[in-house]
Amino acid sequence: MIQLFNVFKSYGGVSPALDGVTLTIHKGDFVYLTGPSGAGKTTLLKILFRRERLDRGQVLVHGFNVGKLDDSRLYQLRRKIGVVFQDYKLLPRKTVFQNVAFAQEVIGVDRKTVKAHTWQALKEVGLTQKRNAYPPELSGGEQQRVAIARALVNRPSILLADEPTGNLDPAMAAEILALFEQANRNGVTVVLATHNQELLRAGRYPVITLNRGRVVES
Amino acid sequence: MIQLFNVFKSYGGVSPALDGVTLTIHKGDFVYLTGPSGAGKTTLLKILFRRERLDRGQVLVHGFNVGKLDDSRLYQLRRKIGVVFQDYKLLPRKTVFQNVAFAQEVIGVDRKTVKAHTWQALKEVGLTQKRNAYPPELSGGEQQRVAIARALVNRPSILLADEPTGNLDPAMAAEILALFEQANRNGVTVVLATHNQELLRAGRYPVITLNRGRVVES
Amino acid sequence: MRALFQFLNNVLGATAHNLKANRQVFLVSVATITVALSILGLFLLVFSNLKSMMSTWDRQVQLIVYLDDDVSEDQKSKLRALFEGHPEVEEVAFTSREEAWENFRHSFSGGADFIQDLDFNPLPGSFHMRFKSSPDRLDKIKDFAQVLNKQPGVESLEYGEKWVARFEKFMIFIQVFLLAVGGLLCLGLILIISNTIKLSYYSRQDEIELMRLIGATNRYIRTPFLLEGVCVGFFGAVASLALLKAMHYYIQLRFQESLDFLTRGVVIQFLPFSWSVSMVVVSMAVGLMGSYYSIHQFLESGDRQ
Amino acid sequence: MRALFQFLNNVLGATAHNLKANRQVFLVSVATITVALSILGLFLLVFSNLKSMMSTWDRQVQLIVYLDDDVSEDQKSKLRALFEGHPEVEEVAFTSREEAWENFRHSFSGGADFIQDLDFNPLPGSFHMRFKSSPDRLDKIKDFAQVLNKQPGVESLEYGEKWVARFEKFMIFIQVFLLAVGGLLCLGLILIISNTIKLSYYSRQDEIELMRLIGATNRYIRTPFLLEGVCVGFFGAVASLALLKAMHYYIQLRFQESLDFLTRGVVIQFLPFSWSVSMVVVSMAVGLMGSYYSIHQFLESGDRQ
Ligand SMILES: Nc1ncnc2c1ncn2[C@@H]1O[C@H](COP(=O)(O)OP(=O)(O)OP(=O)(O)O)[C@@H](O)[C@H]1O
Ligand SMILES: Nc1ncnc2c1ncn2[C@@H]1O[C@H](COP(=O)(O)OP(=O)(O)OP(=O)(O)O)[C@@H](O)[C@H]1O
Ligand SMILES: [Mg+2]
Ligand SMILES: [Mg+2]
Repeated sequence: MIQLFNVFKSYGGVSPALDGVTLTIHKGDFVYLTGPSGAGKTTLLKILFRRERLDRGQVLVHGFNVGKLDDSRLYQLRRKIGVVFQDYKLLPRKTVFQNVAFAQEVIGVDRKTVKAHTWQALKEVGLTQKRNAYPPELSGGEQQRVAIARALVNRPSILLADEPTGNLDPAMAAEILALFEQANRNGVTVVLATHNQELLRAGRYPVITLNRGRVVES
Repeated sequence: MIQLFNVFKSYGGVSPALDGVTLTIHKGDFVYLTGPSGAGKTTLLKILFRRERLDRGQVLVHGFNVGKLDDSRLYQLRRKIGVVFQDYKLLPRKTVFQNVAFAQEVIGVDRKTVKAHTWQALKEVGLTQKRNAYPPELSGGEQQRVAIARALVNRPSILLADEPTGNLDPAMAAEILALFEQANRNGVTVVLATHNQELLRAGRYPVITLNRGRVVES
Repeated sequence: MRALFQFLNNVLGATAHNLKANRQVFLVSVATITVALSILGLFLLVFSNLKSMMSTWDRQVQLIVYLDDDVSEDQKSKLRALFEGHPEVEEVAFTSREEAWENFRHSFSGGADFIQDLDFNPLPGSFHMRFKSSPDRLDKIKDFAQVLNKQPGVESLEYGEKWVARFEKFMIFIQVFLLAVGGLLCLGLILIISNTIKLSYYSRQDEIELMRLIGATNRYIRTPFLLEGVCVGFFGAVASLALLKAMHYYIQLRFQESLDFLTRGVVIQFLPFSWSVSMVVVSMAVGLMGSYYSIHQFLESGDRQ
Repeated sequence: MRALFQFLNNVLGATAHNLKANRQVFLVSVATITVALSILGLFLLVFSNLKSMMSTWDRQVQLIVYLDDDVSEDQKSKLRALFEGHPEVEEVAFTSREEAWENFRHSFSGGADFIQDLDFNPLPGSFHMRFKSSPDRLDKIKDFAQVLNKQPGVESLEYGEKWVARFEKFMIFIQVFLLAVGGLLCLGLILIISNTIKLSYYSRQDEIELMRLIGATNRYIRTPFLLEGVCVGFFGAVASLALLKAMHYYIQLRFQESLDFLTRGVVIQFLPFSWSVSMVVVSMAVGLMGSYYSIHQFLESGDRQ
């Protein structure tokens, strides 16, 4: 369960990036997060895995009190969360396979399991053919799919995806959405920030709309 | 005028990224480039400003024979072309203003002109307020707009934009499109690669569709 | 237990990978360390050899008691008893007038034949005493000289006061110098290694940021860098010892003879084994410090991410 | 002309900006260079002083002609004419029997009173000749000695053959040593500086890639890095000279006296001005080479972009 209560976050600019956000996302939910550019979507996601600290308010993520979480235990929170970053954050000097495997190695998964899981994840996003390519050798959409595979490979209980279809054509976007739905059926809580009107219009999942840091009733 | 004749480019994978592309874009044209992920859109743009070398074929860009262009004269071609990169390529340790100004400094524009032009470009994309922010402090859409400002600031005669609205909400995307149209009215040749169905559907401009490295008749 | 093993396995793998990925930077760093340590080692080599030479020269610090020409056997044996009874005297040697004359003539054999023609012996007999090594040896010699001066049969006394004082000042000089150079070099090495690690860090900055974001522990991130610093220190030290050994061999081969007038016959030795080991250990410690210093900085500053 | 000015302005601005942005790395590099150059400078200091001492010792290489006690004035002046006519002889000094005796007694004044008691003079008169400095001086002295040996009035000859040979071997040793150390250090410095520039490059890799993509010339990209290397070299050299000067002052103040027995009264000098300037120039050149080396690599490898 993800709970935010009156969360306030300012980067020191004229207006705060998050301005009293209160919302609840239940375990196993699938929700969209949308809103115009600069509304605070990325900021909200960043606060969930404590990439940014909040200024005021309460954030509970799967039992972790994120605001009060000690630095030395931060990694425990982060291991529960898979993130598809808006800018992917792939390592250019590792192959696709190594990029996905890396996510498991750093949390101490043993070698055999790493191999099996990585293969499985690449298969899901349709990139087994490109497993030995390096990210700069991939198209924008392929990179995005690697990022998704990496976020899913550790079987997180929460998946945060920031504009995961921004560089994908409609057909591919639908496929990727299917992947997220598959994960969601397996019990993963999914929060998907997007501008993609087609995804939103499909309208099967609740939409949280942000505007200037506030949740807009919809 | 941009002319490609039978252009072939392979990265050594199973199938070539560009496979006999022939097309002409006239001076002052505005064209869309679309196609599924991995179709070769980015590759095509890269070849135009010789970020990648072509394997076979002829590419003429505003009088430059790109395939035969000497390394030492490459910068002359690149100064004629403004590029909005798919991954922005903003410098994280320069402010928004410095990022845009930088593009002019490196080609030897004098200080006063730099200031005036930069201010003007930021105004056009609506980011004067954020001029002292650093890119990591911007939302995805804001970063995209900085990248657009930087591509426009040198008054290039060709503008290549790779998925320039991927992170923008529909309203913002429309605004940015208006910017490109404005530039186009001033005589700039615009090539815009995108998946954005709304932009494409508007249908006001010719669309070049790529698939598996080949131009698809539409 | 299995987790620890897995951790070690991954960390060692990461270190090896880093070294390979930045092979050139790594080699450059090792080379730099090698050069720096070779210079330090050269100083240590000179110093350790000076020390052993000095203990030779040290043996030459002595009190010479010249005897009256008409000293009696009785006086002589009384004096000898006095010397040998003194707790600080290590060794006493007697030179008779005849021996002194022999030595004198011998030392003038060069080109001054005229000395040989002297038909009487102008030289006195003498006792030469060596004292045990101790910091206030000179004072003890002076005190003893006071006593001896009043003894019957003693003509005059001579001791290397001036020379010893200079010698001791020179020792201080050498040590100050070595400390200064050694200190500077260690500082330099820490800087160099921390630069190396920084370089290694920069080339993997994105990787580290990502690791933190996907839940790696700080220790997991830090350890490969620390190990890398230690490796740089280790290989640098070993390479410099090899280089020094080669230099030492060369010097012995080509110049031992021509340096005799400085070394006075003492064979130039390599660094004592314990010093060599210390060099390696210190270098590894310096490597650890250098990498800790730079990595600490980075992990501190990026803590919010 | 205006374009050039604009270029210089931008490039200098970029360099200054780089230095500021990487201040810490820059300072570390300068410090490293300073340490390394200080060590090299120390060797040079020792070497330059040895050289001037050696020219003092050099003057002591001489041919001594001992005369028969019954040499006639006529023979003496013939000999003198012979010496002074020899093209290689620089200076001739005559020591009479009486002077020799005076000197001898004086040098024994230490503690051997017995010498004073001698009531006749056993020493011969002598001529001392110094020869002009030249590589085959020793051979010339030998040849001349052959001739002199047969002259009437000459009792015997003496010249410092053995000593000179050793001395010359020692000179070779010092020079080989200095060359080795200097060479190693220069290599080390190039590596250090190229590492520094690499560091500076890594921290601006994206910037450089972007510059190439938006149409900066290679020269525009390269120049700030080259200047940065030159700056590191320059500041490092100047700082090390300052450090050396301080050391020199300290040594003079505290140890000049105690080193007398080595220097034989020659005052320890600082590096000659021309050497200091050369150090700065060489260091700047080394900085240029180091940065050129690393930047060349990068620009080559990224040429396709
Ligand atoms: N540098 C490279 N090295 C090797 N292969 C590459 C490289 N760049 C692109 N490719 C491959 O070439 C093909 C075309 O890539 P390109 O980036 O041109 O696609 P795209 O049309 O831009 O796709 P997207 O819409 O996902 O950005 C892809 O299969 C990609 O993997
Ligand atoms: N690190 C930061 N420092 C300062 N300001 C920041 C930082 N990150 C974001 N901001 C500002 O906070 C606001 C919200 O940013 P955020 O990235 O959350 O928007 P977003 O909803 O993700 O937008 P987009 O759809 O364009 O990605 C923006 O105005 C942005 O400029
Ligand atoms: Mg965002
Ligand atoms: Mg693309």
